[in-house]
Amino acid sequence: MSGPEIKPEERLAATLARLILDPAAPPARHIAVGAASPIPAAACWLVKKSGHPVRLSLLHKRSGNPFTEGSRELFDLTGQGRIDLFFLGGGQIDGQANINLIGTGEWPGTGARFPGSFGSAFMYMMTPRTILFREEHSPRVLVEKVDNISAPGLSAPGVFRRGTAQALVTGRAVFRFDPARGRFALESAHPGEDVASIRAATGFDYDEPAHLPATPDPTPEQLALLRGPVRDEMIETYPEFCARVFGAAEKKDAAA
Amino acid sequence: MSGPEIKPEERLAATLARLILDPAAPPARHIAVGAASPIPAAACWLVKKSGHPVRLSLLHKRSGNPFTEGSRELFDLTGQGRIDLFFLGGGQIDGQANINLIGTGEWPGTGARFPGSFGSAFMYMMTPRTILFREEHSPRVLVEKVDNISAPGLSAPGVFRRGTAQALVTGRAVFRFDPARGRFALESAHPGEDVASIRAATGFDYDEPAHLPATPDPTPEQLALLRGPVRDEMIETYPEFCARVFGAAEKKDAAA
Amino acid sequence: MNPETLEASPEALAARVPDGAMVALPPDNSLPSVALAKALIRRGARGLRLLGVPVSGFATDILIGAGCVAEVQTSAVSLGEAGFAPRFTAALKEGRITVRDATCPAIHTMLQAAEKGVPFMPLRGLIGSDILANRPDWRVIDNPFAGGGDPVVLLPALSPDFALIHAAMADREGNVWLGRRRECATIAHAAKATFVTVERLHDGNLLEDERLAPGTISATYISGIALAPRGAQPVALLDEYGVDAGFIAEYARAARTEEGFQAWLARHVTEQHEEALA
Amino acid sequence: MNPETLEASPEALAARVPDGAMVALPPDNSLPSVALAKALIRRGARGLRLLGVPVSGFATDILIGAGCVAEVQTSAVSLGEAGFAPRFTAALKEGRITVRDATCPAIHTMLQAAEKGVPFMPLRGLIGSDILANRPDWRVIDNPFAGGGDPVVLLPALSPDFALIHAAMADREGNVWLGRRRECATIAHAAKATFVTVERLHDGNLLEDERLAPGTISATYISGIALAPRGAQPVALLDEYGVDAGFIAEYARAARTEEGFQAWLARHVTEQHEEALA
Repeated sequence: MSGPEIKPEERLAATLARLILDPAAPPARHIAVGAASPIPAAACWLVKKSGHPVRLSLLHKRSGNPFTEGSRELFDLTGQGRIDLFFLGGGQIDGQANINLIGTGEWPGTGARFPGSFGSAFMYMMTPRTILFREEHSPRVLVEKVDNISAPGLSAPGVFRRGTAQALVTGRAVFRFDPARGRFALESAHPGEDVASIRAATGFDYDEPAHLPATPDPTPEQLALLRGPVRDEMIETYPEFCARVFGAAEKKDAAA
Repeated sequence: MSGPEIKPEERLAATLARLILDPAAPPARHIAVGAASPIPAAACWLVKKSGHPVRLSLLHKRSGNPFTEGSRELFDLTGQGRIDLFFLGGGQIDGQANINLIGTGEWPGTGARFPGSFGSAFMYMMTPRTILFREEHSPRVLVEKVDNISAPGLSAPGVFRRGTAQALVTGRAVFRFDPARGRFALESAHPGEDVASIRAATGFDYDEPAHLPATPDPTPEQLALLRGPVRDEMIETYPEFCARVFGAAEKKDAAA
Repeated sequence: MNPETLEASPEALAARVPDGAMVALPPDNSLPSVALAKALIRRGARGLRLLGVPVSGFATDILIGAGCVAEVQTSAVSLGEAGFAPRFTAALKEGRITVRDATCPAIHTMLQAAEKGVPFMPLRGLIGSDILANRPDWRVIDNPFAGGGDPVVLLPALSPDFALIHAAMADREGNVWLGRRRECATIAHAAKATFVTVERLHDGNLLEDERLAPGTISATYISGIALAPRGAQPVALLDEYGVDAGFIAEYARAARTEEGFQAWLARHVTEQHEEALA
Repeated sequence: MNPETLEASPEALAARVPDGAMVALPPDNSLPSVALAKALIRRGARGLRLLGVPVSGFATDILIGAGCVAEVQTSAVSLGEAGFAPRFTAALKEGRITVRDATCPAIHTMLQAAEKGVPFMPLRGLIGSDILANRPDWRVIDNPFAGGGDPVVLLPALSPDFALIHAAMADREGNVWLGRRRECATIAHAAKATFVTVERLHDGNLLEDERLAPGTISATYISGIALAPRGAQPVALLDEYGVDAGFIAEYARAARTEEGFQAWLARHVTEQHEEALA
């Protein structure tokens, strides 16, 4: 173990785990996690190692990759309705939960170009629940209106869609999304943040509770799981992340 | 070798091989052969063992089955335009080269029920060349109009279609098909048959040459290939056929 | 493995297939579970709607003969070298089953549409066939990518209630290995539930082995597994055993008559099982 | 093997890819042939239209940097943990390449349509995305199987001129084994020609081995093969070698500038090869 101090990544993983297990949301029996998402992956492992019977499909996990039809299988699985929850980020995310992975300025990103939309234009609409996750929380990322829509947060009536954003988790706060109103509501702020600091860092308008709770710390049990069994599962795929967040790796990176 | 007498199956295989190699037809670089077709399979092996660089995909060949996507791959291959030639039969075949694998009487075969259409409704239209093959040559099989169309010999203008019947080979004769006229022409009769016997055995009208040639015998080289290397390739898939036509099997049936 | 995935026997899986279910079966020598078909007969299943992917064989004929079947959707029913399927033919003649004729790639296509989660998929060919004329559930549209005048068939997605497969092996995670018969993977992806009988259990995780993973269906798609050695017989299982052509020919002869079929059934399905249990 | 299938080197295969060709590449760690990308750079290929299946990585970035590329159709270009793809980003900014953005399942779907020989295939999602708004070649129709008011996207079939893949092994029949990365099979089925570099030749026929056949692409689809040991490096090849993250991070740093990239290119692609030939 790397010591008693709670790392921001550990708090975020525990926060995501709580959202995954939200009893008010549809059940998360099968969760898929994209390649560059160590914190969501840690959250999923935390749920699983806490004893909840969830199936995890971790993309680009080199050993134990669950897919035998190549990457197409994730999208087919999701099309079949077998993926209950997915995580998405965005170079920009706006107040209607639209995400932009294309770039700023004119199409296709004449300002800052982002990598591209990946499967978001499909996954966001075909998954019953999406948790939006982006560590950077700034007016640059959380904008009133995205410059380009990779995947829309809301769809016109009649357009087939299984779900949308459940929540948005950043390095500063947790927002819930209400699709009926097309609007976020601030749910909690991480340590060091308050109503004013969140408002200043957020480019879109949102609802705010009368009293803003602090995002809870991970429990000692969660910390023990994260720093032990969760780290062990993640070290092959995310060696740098594990070394930085959970302390010295005991296993060697298979790719080294 | 089983002796000097030419078996009818050997003549049919050599006849089909000649049609496969017809220089006037589009090239047959890749031929697929259905499961219950030992004579077409023998013809294809005869072409290949004669030194022509043809690729054979033999369905239901247990060893060396060429497909790794299951039986779907044959149809995908054909859809891609990679299969040049296929063989089809029919419980009924009519003068417009329609085939009926469903049954006689009302749909779905209230008279005599045949097994069903297999892939014919697709293969016949998506393959540049089809050779129709049916050993039984009788007014019961070769009818004026099929009771039910599994796959049409001709299509309306505008309907996507790569080809149709090149020829019809039976136990008595060889017919060529002219899609422009929608009509068969008798090309040759096997030994023992003549103009009158073919006419009497055929339920549809067709053109007839002034002088009717006899279907040629296989050459000694062809017979040697059929009874040697062709039999060796076929014995695993068609043990009974090989024993009956080519004489005693030297290899054991793997399934026995 | 999920504790409810591994069942004690094919009978336990058959008990989970309700009357009236749509049941997909691969053809002979492409990994149908004959063991599960026999277990369905023994449990007295009724009203099953069978789907041949893409054609039907021995397992379908014995299920029809035993009165388990209300409908067959398939591209052909045949016993291969042993000829026509006698109980299928008799039941069709007597009006005891509904037959929905298709053509092989259409069945694959309808399952692929379900696999992909799309409402339909197009297929070339078919136009001018009476199969299309007798399928009011299939549609012809004008290809929107052509300039007009290019009719193309659209087939609806088809999601069977159950796929019944016999595979070489399963691991303790519930993954199943069936090698190159990958149409079975598409059936499993499209089906609401997949039950698999296997020759044996495999030590280790099939998905962790780069040599075995390509022929594996992930446990995600598998709802139940039971051991059933020789569970494809009399049809073949990959390179593990061949088709028993003599047995099928004997069946074809016996099943020409209702009486002959019932005697065959008693001897090879009902009584044999009672002896094994005794 | 067809005598023209086995070529002496990746250079010989690269010589058969004409300027302007549409070239499909799998993403990093999913068997792109980096060896062939380097050979295309050495031959001075121009005007290539790259297709990322479904995303693009290291090989795409070096081809763009070397001036070989006119257009990229992809769902994302990224160096993974090493961040954005610097030469892609620079070329897009400077207007030297056309970028046609897609989304992963749309690329798979367009290839599956070509694999199946149909003019289009539908896909759910996409409606409301600016990707769709910027793809005049994609269409929305009203689902003919619903009662009306169910818009669904149709994507046209896409058949690349070449697929460039690095596989573990090939046999002397021209069959290629690439294990569970079966999207490569779909690319090969859809492409007009597929060139494969391999680590080694395999004795015996891959399709005759029930354990290897499920991960094999049949020679039917393969137009050229060349030996290129470590030909996927710096990205991973199944369980044979892992990604060289340090190498890619060093590349990402060097390629931030045109000068840095040119120096990297000389050292790792051009000169290294000249030394090897010397």
